Amino acid sequence: MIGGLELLLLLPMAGATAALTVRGRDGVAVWCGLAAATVTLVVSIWPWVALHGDGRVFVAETDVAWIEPLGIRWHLGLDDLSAPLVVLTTLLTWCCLVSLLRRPPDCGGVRQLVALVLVIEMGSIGTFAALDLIVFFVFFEVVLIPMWFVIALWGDPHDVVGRRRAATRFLVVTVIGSALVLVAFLVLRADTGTFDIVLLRERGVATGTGTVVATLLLMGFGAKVPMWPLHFWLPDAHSKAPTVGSVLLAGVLLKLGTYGLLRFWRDVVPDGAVAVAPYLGALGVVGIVYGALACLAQRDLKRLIAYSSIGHMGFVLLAISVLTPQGALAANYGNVAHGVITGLLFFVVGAVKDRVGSSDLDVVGEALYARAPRLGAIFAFAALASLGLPGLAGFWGEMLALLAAFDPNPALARSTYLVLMVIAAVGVALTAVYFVVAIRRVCQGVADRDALPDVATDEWVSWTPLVLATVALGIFPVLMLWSAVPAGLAGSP
Amino acid sequence: MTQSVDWWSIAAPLCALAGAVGALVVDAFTPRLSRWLPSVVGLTGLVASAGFVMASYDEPRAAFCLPTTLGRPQDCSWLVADPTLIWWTVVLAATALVLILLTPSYARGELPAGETTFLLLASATGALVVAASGDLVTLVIGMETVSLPAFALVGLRRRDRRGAEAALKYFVASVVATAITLLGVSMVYGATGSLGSGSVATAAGLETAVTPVIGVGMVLTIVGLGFKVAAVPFHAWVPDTYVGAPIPVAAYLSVVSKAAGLVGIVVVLTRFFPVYADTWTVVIGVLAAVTMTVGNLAALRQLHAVRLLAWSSVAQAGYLLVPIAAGASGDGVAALQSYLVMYAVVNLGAFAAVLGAATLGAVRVDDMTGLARTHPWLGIGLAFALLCLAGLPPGVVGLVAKVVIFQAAVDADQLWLAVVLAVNVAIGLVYYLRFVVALFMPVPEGAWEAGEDEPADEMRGIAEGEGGTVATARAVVVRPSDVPWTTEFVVGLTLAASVVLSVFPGPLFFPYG
Amino acid sequence: MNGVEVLVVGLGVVAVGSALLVATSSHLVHCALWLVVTLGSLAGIYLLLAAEFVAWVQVLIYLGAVVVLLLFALMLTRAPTGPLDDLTGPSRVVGVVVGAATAAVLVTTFALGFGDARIDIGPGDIGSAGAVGATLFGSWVLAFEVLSVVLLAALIGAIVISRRPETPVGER
Amino acid sequence: MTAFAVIVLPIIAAISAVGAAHRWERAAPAFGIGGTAAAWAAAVAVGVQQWGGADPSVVGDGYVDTGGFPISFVLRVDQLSASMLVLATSVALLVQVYSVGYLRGDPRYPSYVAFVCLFTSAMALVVTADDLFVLLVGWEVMGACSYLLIGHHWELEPARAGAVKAFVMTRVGDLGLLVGIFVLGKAAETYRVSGVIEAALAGEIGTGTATTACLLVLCGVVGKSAQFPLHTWLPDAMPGPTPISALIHAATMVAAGVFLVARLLPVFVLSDVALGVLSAVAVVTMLGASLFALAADDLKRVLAWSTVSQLALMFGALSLGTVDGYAAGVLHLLSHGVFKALLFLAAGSVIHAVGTQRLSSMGGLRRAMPWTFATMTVGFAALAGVPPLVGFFSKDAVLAAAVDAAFHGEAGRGWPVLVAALLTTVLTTAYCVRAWLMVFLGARAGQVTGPDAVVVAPVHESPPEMVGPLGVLAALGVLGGVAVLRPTYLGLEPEHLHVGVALTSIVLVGLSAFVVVAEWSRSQRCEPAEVLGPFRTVLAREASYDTLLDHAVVRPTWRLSRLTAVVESDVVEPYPRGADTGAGWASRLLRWFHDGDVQRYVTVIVLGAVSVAVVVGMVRP
Amino acid sequence: MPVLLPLVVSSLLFGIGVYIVLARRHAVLVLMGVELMLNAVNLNLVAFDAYWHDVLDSGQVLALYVIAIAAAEIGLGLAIVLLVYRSHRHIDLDQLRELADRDDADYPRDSSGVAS
Repeated sequence: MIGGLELLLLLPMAGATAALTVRGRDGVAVWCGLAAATVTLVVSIWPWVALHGDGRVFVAETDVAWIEPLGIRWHLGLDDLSAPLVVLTTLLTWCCLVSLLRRPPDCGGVRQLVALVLVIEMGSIGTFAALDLIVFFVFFEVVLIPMWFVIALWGDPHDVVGRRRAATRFLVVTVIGSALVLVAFLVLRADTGTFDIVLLRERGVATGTGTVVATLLLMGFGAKVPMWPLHFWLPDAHSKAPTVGSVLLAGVLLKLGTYGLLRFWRDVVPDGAVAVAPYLGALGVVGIVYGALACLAQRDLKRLIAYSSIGHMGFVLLAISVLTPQGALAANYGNVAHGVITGLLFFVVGAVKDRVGSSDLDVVGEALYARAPRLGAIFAFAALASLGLPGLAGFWGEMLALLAAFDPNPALARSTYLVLMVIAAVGVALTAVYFVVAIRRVCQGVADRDALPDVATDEWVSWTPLVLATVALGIFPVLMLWSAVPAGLAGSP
Repeated sequence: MTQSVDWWSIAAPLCALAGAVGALVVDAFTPRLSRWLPSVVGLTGLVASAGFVMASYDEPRAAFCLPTTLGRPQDCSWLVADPTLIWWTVVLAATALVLILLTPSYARGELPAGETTFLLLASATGALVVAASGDLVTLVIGMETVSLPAFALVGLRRRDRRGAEAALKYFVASVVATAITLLGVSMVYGATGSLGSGSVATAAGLETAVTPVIGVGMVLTIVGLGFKVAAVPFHAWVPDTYVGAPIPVAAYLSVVSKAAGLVGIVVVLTRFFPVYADTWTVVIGVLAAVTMTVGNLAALRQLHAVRLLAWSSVAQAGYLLVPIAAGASGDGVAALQSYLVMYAVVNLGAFAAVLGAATLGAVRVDDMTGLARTHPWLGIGLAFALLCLAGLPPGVVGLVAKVVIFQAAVDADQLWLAVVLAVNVAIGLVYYLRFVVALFMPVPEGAWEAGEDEPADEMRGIAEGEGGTVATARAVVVRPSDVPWTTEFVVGLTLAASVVLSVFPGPLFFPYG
Repeated sequence: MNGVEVLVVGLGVVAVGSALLVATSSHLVHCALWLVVTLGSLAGIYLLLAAEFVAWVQVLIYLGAVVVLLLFALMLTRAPTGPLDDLTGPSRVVGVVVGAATAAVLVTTFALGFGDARIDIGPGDIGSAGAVGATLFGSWVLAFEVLSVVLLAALIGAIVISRRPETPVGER
Repeated sequence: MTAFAVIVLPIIAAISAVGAAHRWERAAPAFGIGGTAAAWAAAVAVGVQQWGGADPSVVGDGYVDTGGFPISFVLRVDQLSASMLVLATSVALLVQVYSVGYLRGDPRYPSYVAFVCLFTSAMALVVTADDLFVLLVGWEVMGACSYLLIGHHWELEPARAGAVKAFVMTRVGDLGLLVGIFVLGKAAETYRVSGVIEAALAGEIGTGTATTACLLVLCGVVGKSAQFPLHTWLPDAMPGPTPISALIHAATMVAAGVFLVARLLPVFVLSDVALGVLSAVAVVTMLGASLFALAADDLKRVLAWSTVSQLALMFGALSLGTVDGYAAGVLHLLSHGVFKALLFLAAGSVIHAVGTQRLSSMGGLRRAMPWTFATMTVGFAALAGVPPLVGFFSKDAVLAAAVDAAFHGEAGRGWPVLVAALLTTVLTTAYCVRAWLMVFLGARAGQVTGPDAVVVAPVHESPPEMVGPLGVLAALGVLGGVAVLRPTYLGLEPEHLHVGVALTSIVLVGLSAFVVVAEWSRSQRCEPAEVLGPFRTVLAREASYDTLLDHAVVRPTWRLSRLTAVVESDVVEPYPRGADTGAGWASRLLRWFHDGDVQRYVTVIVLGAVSVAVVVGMVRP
Repeated sequence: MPVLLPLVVSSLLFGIGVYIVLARRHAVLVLMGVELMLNAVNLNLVAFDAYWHDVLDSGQVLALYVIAIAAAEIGLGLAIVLLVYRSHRHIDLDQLRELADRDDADYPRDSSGVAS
């Protein structure tokens, strides 16, 4: 019964075990983890390829009994929504491990860190692949404890209390949210008698129940995404987390939220969602503007990128709330694009932080172009990509989100969404502002401080895939826009 | 009209009792073997009892029935069905583990072997009786059978003033609760004119039922049982008693005694007052919410390992009450039992690991810093148990058990309770994780060697006996002795069980049939 | 209001009064003795309620055994025979309030429930030793058996707790 | 396929230039020139093919499904785009060559070359794309390149500020364009440019929709082409390297706006409102900009404002909505490309020599830099519209179209445009002559003080690789008139010189030139603009439009962001923190309560029991 | 006779018992309070038995059992009281505070299951 997906789950676990148990220097352990991650990355690509042309099917589907008495089945499968996210996960994990190869944390414990990163990868893949509500929930929870440890033990060495608080806050908020999600799932079960997503999609859910479920999911996943105003945990978590933590948190964990929302709103409760979708859209748009404004005021690079993540997630939420195939496509594209770009941003900022000891703008100083030209160039590149420059990945996500909002599901009030679209467009402008301001503040200016070591080889190795992915997704959007009508949308117009 | 004794149906408790008496006897007559023989005899009794339990599945039995004269409905003092047998299984298994945990202290002469075993098994027998009781008389006496030996067990460490204090507190609080329960029983009797489940259930539905006496009687009857469950506000004895008692006894109180209280509540509410369901679901629901909240909040700042576990067991009691608040219908009881099984396994594991740590002289969370590095077996077992209690992966078994609890609440349309539950699960994480992370922290300098340099004369002071001062007592304990294999066995067993159940949780939910 | 009622009222007054003295007296021993009075008058009420057997058992066990146990305990704990002014703790007020509240709640409950219902004792209700014994072993035998376990456990427990510790097994 | 090459070749050049830079320092110019030259060749090939009157060549058929209407990756080259391709690549090539001299020894040469190449191919993409989204891609990539190139000297504050301003302003406009594309696509049910135009011609687009769409598109155009109200970024972009200014002003960035309007003119025609707005914008801009140019003291700024006003002139022509207007606008776009490139490169040569951009510190360079003097004179003359230079004919076309519209057509738009155009002619001549005089004639101003006095003397002619392009462009400026008069390559009717209009404009030019010279000599040959008196300072401050923007937009935004920060720290943060502390205090309270007093515990038990009993007793009486 | 008569008496006794348990410090007195409460219960049971004319004498039987239970409790309770007296030399309930939920009252390290 070991299908490809079980392989995807077992490989990271094997790597983690090897990293913990293998004898010899720590480097060996990291190599073991990296090997596992590499194989996982390679394996994770084929479902995506296999899916090209038709997003309705689930590839690599396995469906066996897991908890018989409760009717919970071990049901995994990938479709147009999940396959790209799985690749994103494996790619980012790979990059993280590469970055750990030469730069183990100062406080030691690199073996455990590698193991935790791999466990996070496993949990995320499982979440994306799960087709049973409870299995989804279990994997959704799997990533929490490792991420808590990553932040609480390997986080900001200057602020032990702060990092512990940030980690706990992240955990508590997410757990409350996930409990609400669980309640939603159980309501579904009580209404339809099954935990199986495919069956739920076939049977359909009564609109009333669907609305309740959609609302609960909105609150639950909203805490994870994070949706304004539930975002308060994110900046702390990011600013305290180590680089790999930030990358995975922004690149993968936030996607768990948007993916869940999209998956269940799109496939399970499309009708019930109609009642709450405008609120989601509104909150998303508020997040866009709010995040941009907050970014303008930030004095710390990591916090700045954290708030920018809130803004970008806002676009994804807006796209989800549109409830059309176009919206689903836009949201998914936005997910992947944000994962790649923000991952790169966090890598770069982490490199800066390693070099100058802090990510505070005053400590970082000016004229990165002069002090570390390649580092500055990559930062500028990532920033431009993140502000949605056409030709790079970020553009399609935002553009399609706006386009989707321009033409929402007929069941929704179009005027509302036009307003939302306009406000979101303003947000786009503000995004451009704060990023160019940041570039001006960090990269340009007079080099009044000593030069920094420029991008090293291992950093090139771990960043290049992200750079390439950013360009590729920008120039060949067909990489992700290959399925016009994603699975399950036959029902919704 | 003398009742005939249905030996088969009471075989299981009889075996347990036989084991108890047997242990007493062999201890009296073969003192040399009293290191292990009483335990073996007791275990034999438990195993035999379990054998009878297994044998009698799928055949509900009613025994010691009253004559159906005067048109009374059928009243039986002894009702055994499959759910009952599940309760019995939990009680017997947990008792066996506790007995194994106690054994090493026999060898060290800290506890008298025969008497301890006897009291333990007698109490367990009481729990069995409660689960099967069909009328309030049997129920009340069964509860007393659980309680009285427990008082003695708590106070068994004769030279430990804290043990005595704990015993007295437990005793006073418990007898008051018992008195209230008896008052409630008397009111139920006064309101319905009967004590049998059938008659009470029927009469409660009739016009002749004297209100509000019957309602008040019902809730007052619950008090003593809620006391055993450690439901707020009947919980206050828990931390003091657990800390003062021998750790295995604390484990016993937190699992078996709690289980007895739970089954008592289920029996009373479902067998006697089904018609009052709309009332008691609310009452129990509020109790559950308050209990889990208070327990989790109070546990937030605890430093003492046992006290932390005590408060956590209060919180868990709150979770355990949720399915009852959901109406304790078929699936409700199944959910309750499934969660109880998980809780029993995991909690016993936690207590066993803490016992092992205490053997090494570590009783507080910060004493146990790095335990997972110095003693991986204990440390990992404890960490996994705590994660299961917290209900987060890798403790998947705890997670899925929580799922069924949530499901019970949701199916009963008590979303508010589900939300409270959600918040509490989150609060609980904080202290469980604090404990877990301490276990994995680097070992501080000079840990685990505490007391190496204790002067030897204090040792002699022990041998001379007369004492009972803290100083002398601590002199023994802080001398690091290695963890008994029985403790490690229990830790390993529970760890293995919880790991296996985390991968294949199916068997956990056998109560669903 | 016939004679029986008068007697019940009288005994009730005596019982409650002496109970109050138990609650307030500053002589430990007096408390024990007032307790005797209470229990005795209760036994009287049992008689008037046609529960002969219970009444005699009450006299036997309580007045006979329990109170004696209590007195022994007082002696063993070297309780002074003189008056003690600190027998009542600081939580006196709370105690009064809660106790009164309890009693009030109970009385109201009973009043609401039974109003002016009456007990009319017929010849069939006489709880003679024979009758009660019959039901005891006829209808409630299981409880009786379990009760034996309780008593045995209490016995063993009391012994094991109050026995002076012996040297550990290992050093025999 | 060749059109595709025009786009791809510069990109390859860019990548290889950066890639090879650290090995071979001549790599950058080599790759830059080579790549651009190749692109130019390809463009010319396409041009020849199209000018020959061949059908529009369509390249590629790939498309991406967005769940709505597909986005198609199709290039479509007709005569207009072919001409634009040739213009853009030619200017780019000249700029590349010129830069070799201008930026000699600049450490950032590789990135500079790369961005210029990228710029070129982006422009090529804009003019050839047959899909509005693809067009948008090129459109915004140009914006980014201009941002990066304007910020080339990022250690200078004005460069940083100018770059940010240019990027933000244009992007704000682009959002309008984006939405406009949505509307057009929904109306025409395709994003293909050709499809949209067909739909417009077939009358499938309602007036209302057309109005909305065109106004939104105008936002983008106004931003890109620096028209009022988004006009201030272009002058502020002057701190960028001068060749870049040439590129931006002549052939790429700002031209794209005019090109887009010309392209979508069939849609604009459907909506009088849109055309009206367009003409209004044009009128305001052309007058205001030329007035500002009159007062500016910065040579490049003068040229920048002139660009703005000339673009406005083109928009005015286009806004007439007639075929003549269309022809005039496009022709003026092309000729303006030629002479504005010439002017900027020449100005660059001057600045390169003098080391400052301030007119007041120039003067008397006539002899020192004869070639520059000669070529730049041609440029100014062309700009002023002196016959027989290229500018004269194209402006003549514009005026003629305006006259035609004013008298025989859309008087409502024709008259304002005509009047404004005539005034602009006067003003243009005025500032051209002024600048020309102040730069080349008169006495060399004394020792310049001030930060930008890098070199003062001695002044010498620029190297050949800079002068060469000047010569080429000057030649084009002189001979280009033929191309303007015979626009068959655009598929247009041959122009005939409109005598009346031509005479009028010549007279106007002459008059205003005379006045300026007179004033100049009256003001001791230093500053003819003094005649404006107090009005001059107003113009020099450019009507305080930036201050207005600052107060109306920029500062409020910053205030908002600070407010957000306050909200974050004082409104949002307290909730989780309060939860923390609240739980902590609850915990303390509970622990205080459990003080070991068993009687207190019992009290709780009894109280709990009694209260529950009371509640239940009341619930179930 | 009215049922309320014995019931009121029992209620008062129960209340007084509660008071004793809550307010009196001496452990033996507290035990007496418990006894009062149990006797109040018994009075209820007997009264109801008579009220219902219970042929099964459930009330009286349970009353007997309660008496037995009370005796057992007293026996064990007194043993515990003596235990406390031996270790503390007093049996004042409100003096037994070693197990209070405090950190400053730092636990002696013997509160583990292995002290002897």
